[in-house]
Amino acid sequence: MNLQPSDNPDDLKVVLEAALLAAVEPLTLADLKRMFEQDASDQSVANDVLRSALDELRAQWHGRGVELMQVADGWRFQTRAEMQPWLSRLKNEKPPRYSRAVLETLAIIAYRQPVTRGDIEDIRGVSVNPNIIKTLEERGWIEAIGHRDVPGRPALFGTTGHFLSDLGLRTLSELPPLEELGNLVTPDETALIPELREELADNDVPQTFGAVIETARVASVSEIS
Amino acid sequence: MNLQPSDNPDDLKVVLEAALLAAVEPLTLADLKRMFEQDASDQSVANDVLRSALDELRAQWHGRGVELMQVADGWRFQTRAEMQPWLSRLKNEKPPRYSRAVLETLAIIAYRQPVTRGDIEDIRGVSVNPNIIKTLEERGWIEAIGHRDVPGRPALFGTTGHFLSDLGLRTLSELPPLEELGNLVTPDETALIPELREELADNDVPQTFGAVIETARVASVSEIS
Amino acid sequence: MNEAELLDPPPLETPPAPVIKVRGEPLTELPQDLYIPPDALEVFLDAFEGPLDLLLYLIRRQNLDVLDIPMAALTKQYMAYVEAARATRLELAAEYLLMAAMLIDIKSRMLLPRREQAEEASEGEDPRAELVRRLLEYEQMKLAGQHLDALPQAGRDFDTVSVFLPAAAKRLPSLHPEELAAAWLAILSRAKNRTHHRIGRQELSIREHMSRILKRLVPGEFMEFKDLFPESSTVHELVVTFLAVLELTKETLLDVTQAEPFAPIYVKLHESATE
Repeated sequence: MNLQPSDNPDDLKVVLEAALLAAVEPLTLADLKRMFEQDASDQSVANDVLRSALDELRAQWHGRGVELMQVADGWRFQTRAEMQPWLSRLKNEKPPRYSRAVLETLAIIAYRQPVTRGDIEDIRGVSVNPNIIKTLEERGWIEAIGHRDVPGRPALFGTTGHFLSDLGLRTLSELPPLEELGNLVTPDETALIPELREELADNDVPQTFGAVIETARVASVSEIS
Repeated sequence: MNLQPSDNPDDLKVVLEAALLAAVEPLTLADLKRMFEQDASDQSVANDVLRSALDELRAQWHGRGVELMQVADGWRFQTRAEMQPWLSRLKNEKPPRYSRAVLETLAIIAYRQPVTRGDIEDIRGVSVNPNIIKTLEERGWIEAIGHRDVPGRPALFGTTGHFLSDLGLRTLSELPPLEELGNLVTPDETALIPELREELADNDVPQTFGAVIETARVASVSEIS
Repeated sequence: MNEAELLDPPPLETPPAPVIKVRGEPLTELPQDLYIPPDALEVFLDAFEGPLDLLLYLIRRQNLDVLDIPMAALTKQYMAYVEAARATRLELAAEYLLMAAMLIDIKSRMLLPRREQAEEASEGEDPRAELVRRLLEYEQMKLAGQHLDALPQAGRDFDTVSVFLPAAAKRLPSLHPEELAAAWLAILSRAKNRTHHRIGRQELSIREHMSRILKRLVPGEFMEFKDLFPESSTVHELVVTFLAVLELTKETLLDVTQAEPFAPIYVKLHESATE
């Protein structure tokens, strides 16, 4: 094999495929580009050449048990969900299923980030077991991204690129949209998620929060009386 | 995807390929067989069917950057050695460097070829570790191209075409010219013959007669004393 | 932590309910009324992620509009749970008690007569507004958690591919042509530096080369100076050959001539040497 990936698109794909198959973590375009920067020809590979090679590779793998995916952290090969019945029989231990407490905490961090542990407790109405935070940190899904400037300087948590990649997502905006619960969520409450706020702003919300409360108030009078 | 790997050889290969690509450790025939034992058809896959599927897979992967290998522990996909130059650049390690001894030996062979090991020792003033020659031979950069007709018939070494292409050169004449040779002569000596110095500086060919004499002169100082 | 999701509100698909055993008999449905068998209480409370979750359940169970919370009945039911929780799980009861206090607070404030003029201005200050907001926000996050769980997850629903990278194939050093030139020049400069501390050990060799040169020259014929230096010569040989020429000249065994500067140099055996 005498390869000239800088010049030959087929050779480029051979090298890209090998690199992506061997990589432990997703590879970014910059990672992939760096592979070719020191070639004897001293030519780099242009971004669009790389991109189209990746697109062709993805197309070539279509219909097989493994697919080339673009996720938050870059490009990677992963098995298709259809393979799981067979692949899971090779595994000795069952993958973890997260408890509701973990999932709710994760959701709050994902949709409301950055949040402190106190914010999470306010929303969930219960204290947050430190093991929950630890579980999510150890999985590499959340991380402390700063501190809120209040007494105690509590850590602010946010989700990582690894979290998105593990769920096969590229950006936070690809998270499942929040349920609107009768359009009760007012824009100011979602201030931390700009995408969502925009979506809500576009939405034709007939019932304002004030109107809702008024309804509740009127109803309560009858209840009490 | 509605797969029937127990019945359909193509489906079998799809699942085998995905399992082998995703596996962390080599998979034995028994491992692979276990994947299909609980299939709805309640049929297992015979060993010879598995084997021929694996052989076909191996053939399909021929010529790519990753190959299917049967190793002591079972079957696994692994990258081909030819991919290494590119894959190694993915890791952010500093590239290894050759020692000064290796570089100087290579320089002597490149600029003075053909030379014997004795020649190299004479020029460097120290004995040449056989490992240095071996390293360069294994890299495919030098080779014995004949023997000098003197007692012991020592091998004459020269550089290979592989050496040139690895350095991005087409011919030996593209090696960096040794024009700086003139600068090695102490200023007061060259002041006497400015024409010669100019000639040396302009010259692209490393081994002109003038350069040879100059080299000899510089080196001779040490010999005479 | 408990994975029970049997208390999810109707719009979502309910996963298989965990088995709650009461006196050995599985309890597949939650009681329709407020009575909970004492043995099941702990499991039951574990099924909720907290007071908000319980409150949400109570509201959803009774098909009540979240916005139309019947405070009196709800608070009564809630207190029953709290009493039960206190009996077995005191540490768990704290959060439920806090919620109960909040419900009672809301209820008592609503019972107080409101002044007409203040009512319009403080429309948004309905005592239940805060509770409603919290309930809805919690429910939203609870559902979001379920949606996240439904996404394909690495390691659970798919595996990432990372084929074996043979360690034997080590990274080879790269080399730039200029490094070779630098190495060569380093040899030369070192040779220069060795000037003062190297022992000359090639005298015999110079003698040998002197005789070799003499043998090559045909008496009476000129030979071009550069032809004395074989192309394959090493520096060492060049040096010795050159020194041999100088020595021969000094001993007047050799004549060296040049017609003009930079013209070819010729060597010839000295007349006397041929005699």
